[in-house]
Amino acid sequence: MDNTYSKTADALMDTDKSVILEAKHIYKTFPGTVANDDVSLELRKGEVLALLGENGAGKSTLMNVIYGLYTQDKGEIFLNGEPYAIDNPHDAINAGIGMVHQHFMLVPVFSVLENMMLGAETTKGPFLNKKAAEAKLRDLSESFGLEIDPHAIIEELPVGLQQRVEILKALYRDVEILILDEPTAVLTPQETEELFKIMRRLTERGVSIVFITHKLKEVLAVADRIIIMRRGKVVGTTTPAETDEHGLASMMVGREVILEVEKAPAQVGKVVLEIEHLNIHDNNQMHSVRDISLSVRAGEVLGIAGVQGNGQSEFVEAITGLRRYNSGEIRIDGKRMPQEKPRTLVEHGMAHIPEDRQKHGLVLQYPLTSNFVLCTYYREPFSRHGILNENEILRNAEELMERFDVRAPSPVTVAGDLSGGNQQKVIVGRELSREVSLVIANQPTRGLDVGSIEYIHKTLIEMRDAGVGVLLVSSELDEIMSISDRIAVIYRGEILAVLDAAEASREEIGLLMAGHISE
Amino acid sequence: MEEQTPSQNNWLKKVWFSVRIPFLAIILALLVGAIILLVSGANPLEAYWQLFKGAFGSWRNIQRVLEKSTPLIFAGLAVALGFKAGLFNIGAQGQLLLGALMAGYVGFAVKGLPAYIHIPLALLAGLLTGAVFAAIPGLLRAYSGAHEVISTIMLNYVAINLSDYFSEGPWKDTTPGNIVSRLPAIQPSAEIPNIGPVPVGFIVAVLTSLLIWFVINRTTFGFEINSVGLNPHASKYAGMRTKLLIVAAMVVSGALAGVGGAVETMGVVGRFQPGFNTGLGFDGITVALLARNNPIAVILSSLFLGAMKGGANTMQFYANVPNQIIDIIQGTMLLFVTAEMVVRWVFKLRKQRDTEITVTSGWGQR
Amino acid sequence: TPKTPVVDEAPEGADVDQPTETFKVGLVTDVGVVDDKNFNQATWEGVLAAQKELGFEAKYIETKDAKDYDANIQLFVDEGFDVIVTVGFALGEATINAAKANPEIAFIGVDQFQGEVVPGVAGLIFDEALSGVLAGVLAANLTETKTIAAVLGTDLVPPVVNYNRGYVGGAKWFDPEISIISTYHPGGMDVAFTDPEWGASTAKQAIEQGADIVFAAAGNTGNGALIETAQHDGLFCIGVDTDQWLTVPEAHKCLVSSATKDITLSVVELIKLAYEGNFPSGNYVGGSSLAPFHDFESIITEEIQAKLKEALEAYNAGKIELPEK
Amino acid sequence: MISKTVDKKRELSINWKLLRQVILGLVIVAAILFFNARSPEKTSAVLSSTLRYAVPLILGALCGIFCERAGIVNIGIEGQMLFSAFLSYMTNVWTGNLLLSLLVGMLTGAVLGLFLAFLSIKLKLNQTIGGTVINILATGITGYFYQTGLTTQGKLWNIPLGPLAKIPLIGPVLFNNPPITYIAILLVIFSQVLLFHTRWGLRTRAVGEHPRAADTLGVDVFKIRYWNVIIGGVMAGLAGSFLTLEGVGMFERGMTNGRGFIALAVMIFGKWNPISSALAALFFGFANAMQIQLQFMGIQIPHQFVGMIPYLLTIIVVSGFVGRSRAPAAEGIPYEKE
Ligand SMILES: Nc1ncnc2c1ncn2[C@@H]1O[C@H](COP(=O)(O)OP(=O)(O)OP(=O)(O)O)[C@@H](O)[C@H]1O
Ligand SMILES: Nc1ncnc2c1ncn2[C@@H]1O[C@H](COP(=O)(O)OP(=O)(O)OP(=O)(O)O)[C@@H](O)[C@H]1O
Ligand SMILES: [Mg+2]
Ligand SMILES: [Mg+2]
Repeated sequence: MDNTYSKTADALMDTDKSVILEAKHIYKTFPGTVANDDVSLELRKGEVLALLGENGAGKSTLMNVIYGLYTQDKGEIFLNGEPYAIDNPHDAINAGIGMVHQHFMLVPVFSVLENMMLGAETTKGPFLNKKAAEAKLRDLSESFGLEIDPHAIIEELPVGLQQRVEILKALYRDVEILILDEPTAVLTPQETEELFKIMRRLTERGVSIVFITHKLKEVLAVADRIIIMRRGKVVGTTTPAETDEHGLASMMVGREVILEVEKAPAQVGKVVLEIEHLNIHDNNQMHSVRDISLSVRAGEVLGIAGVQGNGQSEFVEAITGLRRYNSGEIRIDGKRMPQEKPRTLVEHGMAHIPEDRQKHGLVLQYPLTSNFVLCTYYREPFSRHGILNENEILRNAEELMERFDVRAPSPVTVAGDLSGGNQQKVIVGRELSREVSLVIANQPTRGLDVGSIEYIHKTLIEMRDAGVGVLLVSSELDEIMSISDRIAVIYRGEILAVLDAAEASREEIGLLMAGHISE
Repeated sequence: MEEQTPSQNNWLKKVWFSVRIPFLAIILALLVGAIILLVSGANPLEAYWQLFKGAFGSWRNIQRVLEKSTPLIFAGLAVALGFKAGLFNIGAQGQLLLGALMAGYVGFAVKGLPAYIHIPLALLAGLLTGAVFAAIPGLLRAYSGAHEVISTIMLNYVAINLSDYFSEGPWKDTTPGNIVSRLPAIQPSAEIPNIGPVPVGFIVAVLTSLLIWFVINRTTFGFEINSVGLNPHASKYAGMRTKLLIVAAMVVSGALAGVGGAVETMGVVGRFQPGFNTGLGFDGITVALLARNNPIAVILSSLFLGAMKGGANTMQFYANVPNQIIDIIQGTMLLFVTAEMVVRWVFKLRKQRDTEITVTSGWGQR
Repeated sequence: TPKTPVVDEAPEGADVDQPTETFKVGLVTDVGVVDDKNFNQATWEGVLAAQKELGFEAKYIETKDAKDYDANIQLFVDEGFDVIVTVGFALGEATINAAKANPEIAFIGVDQFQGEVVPGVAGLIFDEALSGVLAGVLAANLTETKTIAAVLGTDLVPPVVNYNRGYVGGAKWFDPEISIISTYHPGGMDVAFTDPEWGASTAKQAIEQGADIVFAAAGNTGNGALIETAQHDGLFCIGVDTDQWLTVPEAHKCLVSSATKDITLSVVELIKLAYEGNFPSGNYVGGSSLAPFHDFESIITEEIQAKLKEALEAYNAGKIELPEK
Repeated sequence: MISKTVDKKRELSINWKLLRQVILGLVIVAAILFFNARSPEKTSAVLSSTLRYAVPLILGALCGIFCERAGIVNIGIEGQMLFSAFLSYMTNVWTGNLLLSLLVGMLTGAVLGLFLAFLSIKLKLNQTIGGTVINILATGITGYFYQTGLTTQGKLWNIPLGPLAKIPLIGPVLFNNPPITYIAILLVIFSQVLLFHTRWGLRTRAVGEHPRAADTLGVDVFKIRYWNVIIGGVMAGLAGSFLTLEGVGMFERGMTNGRGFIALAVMIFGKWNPISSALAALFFGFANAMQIQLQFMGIQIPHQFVGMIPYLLTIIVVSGFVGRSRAPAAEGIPYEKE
């Protein structure tokens, strides 16, 4: 192993902290994938262990094995030095392991309290004792400063609060080991800070934490030790003191990664997208977008920064024709657009990289050939008089796979068999290969690893340089900062400010994202 | 066999891969049927032999099998097309029934037309009726979120009541001496003829299957239907008018079922009479699943089911076996076809990716 | 153990090994089963009764799909049967077609009215209104509450309607003040006769509002009504088509009689005629009457007997007014 | 802030709903009293007929609720009812022991529930098709093995509940019934409490809404699903036994006549809630009783149109014209652990 990353004296010193959990030689395969390949890891009492790795490296899988959701093919787990069989989450909970999952594990129609109680019910006779549970929850909320209405229905809560419920849920079960799988993906920088404080409070009480994230800064800020995984293997262990962001990035990907995108100043042209006084109600008839007016010009990237759940999804859906809006006007190239007509928008040169690639972007059971013509199948040369031209469709797929470096066995492989990064490339390839004047990219790199992110950022900048207007919506501050020319901050459905990217600071935008308007 | 080129071999392999599950399911179902026959003291070999003879023992029997297969093909296509669009059209039964009723009405009430006009006209009447009746659950599904499984089950009962009403009331056969509620016999000009032992309706059904295959696999409409069935969200994103497509798929499905009913009235029964079409729409489900929604395979699975139905009475007559055994075999077959894991487990087959069938899941979701 | 579907019991001594010499009688049911406690069964019993007397080969086939009428008849034709009995009006056309093609075979069409005489076909028909009248008169005689009920199959089937017309007409003839509450099943052909729970709960609804006699003319639906009535002390019920004392033992407590058509007897007669070579063509009207009173013989007074006789005469003289439905 | 306004909204809407329900209830009670004053026998006859028609629907709907609340779609209720009706009838014929027959009926339902659960949980068979298979097999097998000429040995009788049964109107309708009717009424209350006030219910609903979330909290999704489908099967079994042991006292091929499907409609009508579903079943029962009563009164409407009413109503309800009902979110989707 590369000795740069081998244990240092510092790390060795830590060994006097007792090892509370140890996973040894874990193997876990899925059909066609080796997700964990001889992974070993140890967690010590009261430490924050960061687990870092590109997409699909096997981090979540390993944690799911430890939590009992998955059963390993080979390998053993030791708790306090004793072998401990964890066959299901029940065993894990009994062993004092709690986990906040990468995807929310909350029952949307239940109240906060019901979600707390589920699996750890307090009962009086045969009946649920909601009073006792509520009292316990209130105590917990107070002692950690995590305020929450026990009777609120989860689906009506903003994601930030849902994340809070998730953490409370783990604490409600008196954990000794807490696994946090990408908990900060949906938090503002300030909320992230809050979370770090809670983590520190927990470690002081002797709780051990496994912390998974893709954000290198966070790792450096909060971790005691860092373990890096790649392609199912542990490729190194280090500490924040020994490394920096570049070191971590190249360790993850196995090569040098350019974290900053290089770009020339924008050559701005005419306005391509104009939005005036847009108001949108969401599914529950709540106001989710209030009176937004914005414009995007040819040759620039307008970034919309904001914490997830502040109306971005509704906003993008409205401009891309997927959702009705209540009032306002949308114009492309000066022409007024009708409501709810994605096809008309496509015809007017709009490309849309949707937020949820599997829900909106692809028909997973379709081969790549069909996915590449998903928006243009009805046009020549792909069809004539309603009859498809298979040869053209195949030729198109071969060409785009080549051009956008889509790695798949063949053009007729079904999209569902591709990895997330490659799926995203199919969408990007499809959307950016036709004549477009406007690109709407919503969270285009969500959940992708640094290698894929690099590629997509480069492509977006190329489009901008070719005179296309780009609207980038992202909750990743770094992404917004690095490729936008102007930045609009959205909070609770309103645009709080539009700033020039060159002059804006991280802190300023972070505060705006949390709803603090500076003078 | 030995001099086959590798490509031929591959082709054969492919065919085998796509038919092996239904094929083995049929074998298993026949085995289960045999066990029940044995338990109840009958000789399964004799029973199946008589079943076979009853289906194919003479030209007349073959003709009957073809006649029975014809509406099954249409019903099967109707259900299969629905599945393609992500819709479970349990209502094929009701659409077929009303299609049969309307064709029966046009068949007797319109007089003095030459056959080459009257036949298409009556078929069209069945087609339109089925289409309109299927449009209701389609519209409800698209615009109000009512799940088609529940609304079509309910509409089936409505269809029965409607057809009873017309057969007893306004359109009742008033031929002197008739006491049964039914429509008058259709005009000779509306009767679909046979060519030798082959009913013309069967030929139309086969051609329709080919057409549907082409539409599903080679046209933009088929592309859209498939997309909506597989991922309605992505289809909307891609600019397809998903709600309209759901209605359209339902309408085409209903039209097919309606034609099935019309062909039944005009080619087999000769009039509309309540009780003559019982279960055809439900058999369409079995046909579609057995054919894994492939329109060409629908022809084969209809022939198979038609043969079972056609041979049942001979089996009963000569082998002394109650014909409810056919229901049991059919249910078991459906079970094995859809529960692939059982078949795989029994025959130790490996899983293949493309064999999954899509059908809708729960209701109430939008 | 399941039933043996095809009974093939030539009586002892009959030589089944020489089919050419044997007289053979076949029966094709309407859609449904031969043991339906109803006309399929009654007809089959007729065939068996004739078999017992004459000694011949008998066989039936149950129709599962209404389109198979022709095919099922053809199976018997192919096997050289001498008499083919087809049950139900729905088989009328198929029967006539087969008769025209096979003049040497005798066809008995139960419930098949013959508009014109086809050689070789005897349409066995009944006057249901007559036995309905008798049932109505009997009910009107027995009721104490002056309320009598009828639970009926569907009005899509004329014999059912005729039973009810007779029932209402007969009761009113005896006592114009009497109140008759009758109900048809709201479902179609496919459920109207196979919904015993509906029959039972409908009977109960009638009983609870004072009806003390229930006439059930609805196949198995009606059987439910009979059994329900038997649960209530001191009430009477009247069955239909055959002597239901024999088919619904659960109703013995209340079953005073049944409005019957003598399918069994008439079938025996017709088969005998065919056996003797005197087979009639055209309509053959079978008897309609009341079934024996069995355990209730004692309560049927002379007076009631006389009234029934009087009603019969009045009916034959056309003096009993029947309602439309 | 946001959650507070939501709270307020919800409270307000509940009040409106409650008010509507109270008014509707008062109107119904007033109407019953009015008719009772005019003709007590007819009123109580119609009401008991309503209840009787509703009982198998209530039990069938409870079956649906237990299955679907746990995420398993069950359109095989019809087949479960038919099968149970058949076997409890056969047991009655053979043994004459009504209690045993009832148990056999319940057990049959449970076994078919287990079968459906196995198909949909273990084999991950499409649940709608699993139910269809049960329906086809039930028709085929009961039809094949049924033989006539068998006589049952008695049926379940009314048990008047002492002085309660003497209360005018209510007494004869509610407190003088055979056992399965009482059981059905108790089961409605039991199910309501079980689903919304016990650990089992909380877990069941969680499994039907978001099985993975429940799994991560140590809830055994498969176990909960198996047991609920089996319990549901017992209810369907009771519904079937009701037909042969308590309702008619005999068996007939296909005698369920679509009651299992109407039970599904009732369940949706009642928004997957036991008490509401029971009310919906009573409503269907009332429609049926009135249809009979109208004919008794000599009022003739083409019965085909009357026959359509429950089905049309169901369509109207599922179309959301009378308040939308929302199915459990995970319904119909097989749960994959990995
Ligand atoms: N349930 C599953 N079935 C099949 N393959 C799976 C499953 N879960 C994970 N995998 C595969 O296992 C590998 C590891 O996945 P895992 O979720 O552990 O990655 P990760 O490191 O958490 O990635 P990310 O950063 O995207 O969360 C991936 O290739 C993934 O596609
Ligand atoms: N849920 C799943 N079910 C089945 N197979 C899966 C699943 N998720 C991923 N896979 C398979 O796992 C394989 C590896 O996926 P993974 O996400 O690890 O790719 P990757 O190497 O990380 O690529 P990329 O960097 O482009 O995301 C893919 O080929 C895919 O077929
Ligand atoms: Mg990946
Ligand atoms: Mg992960």
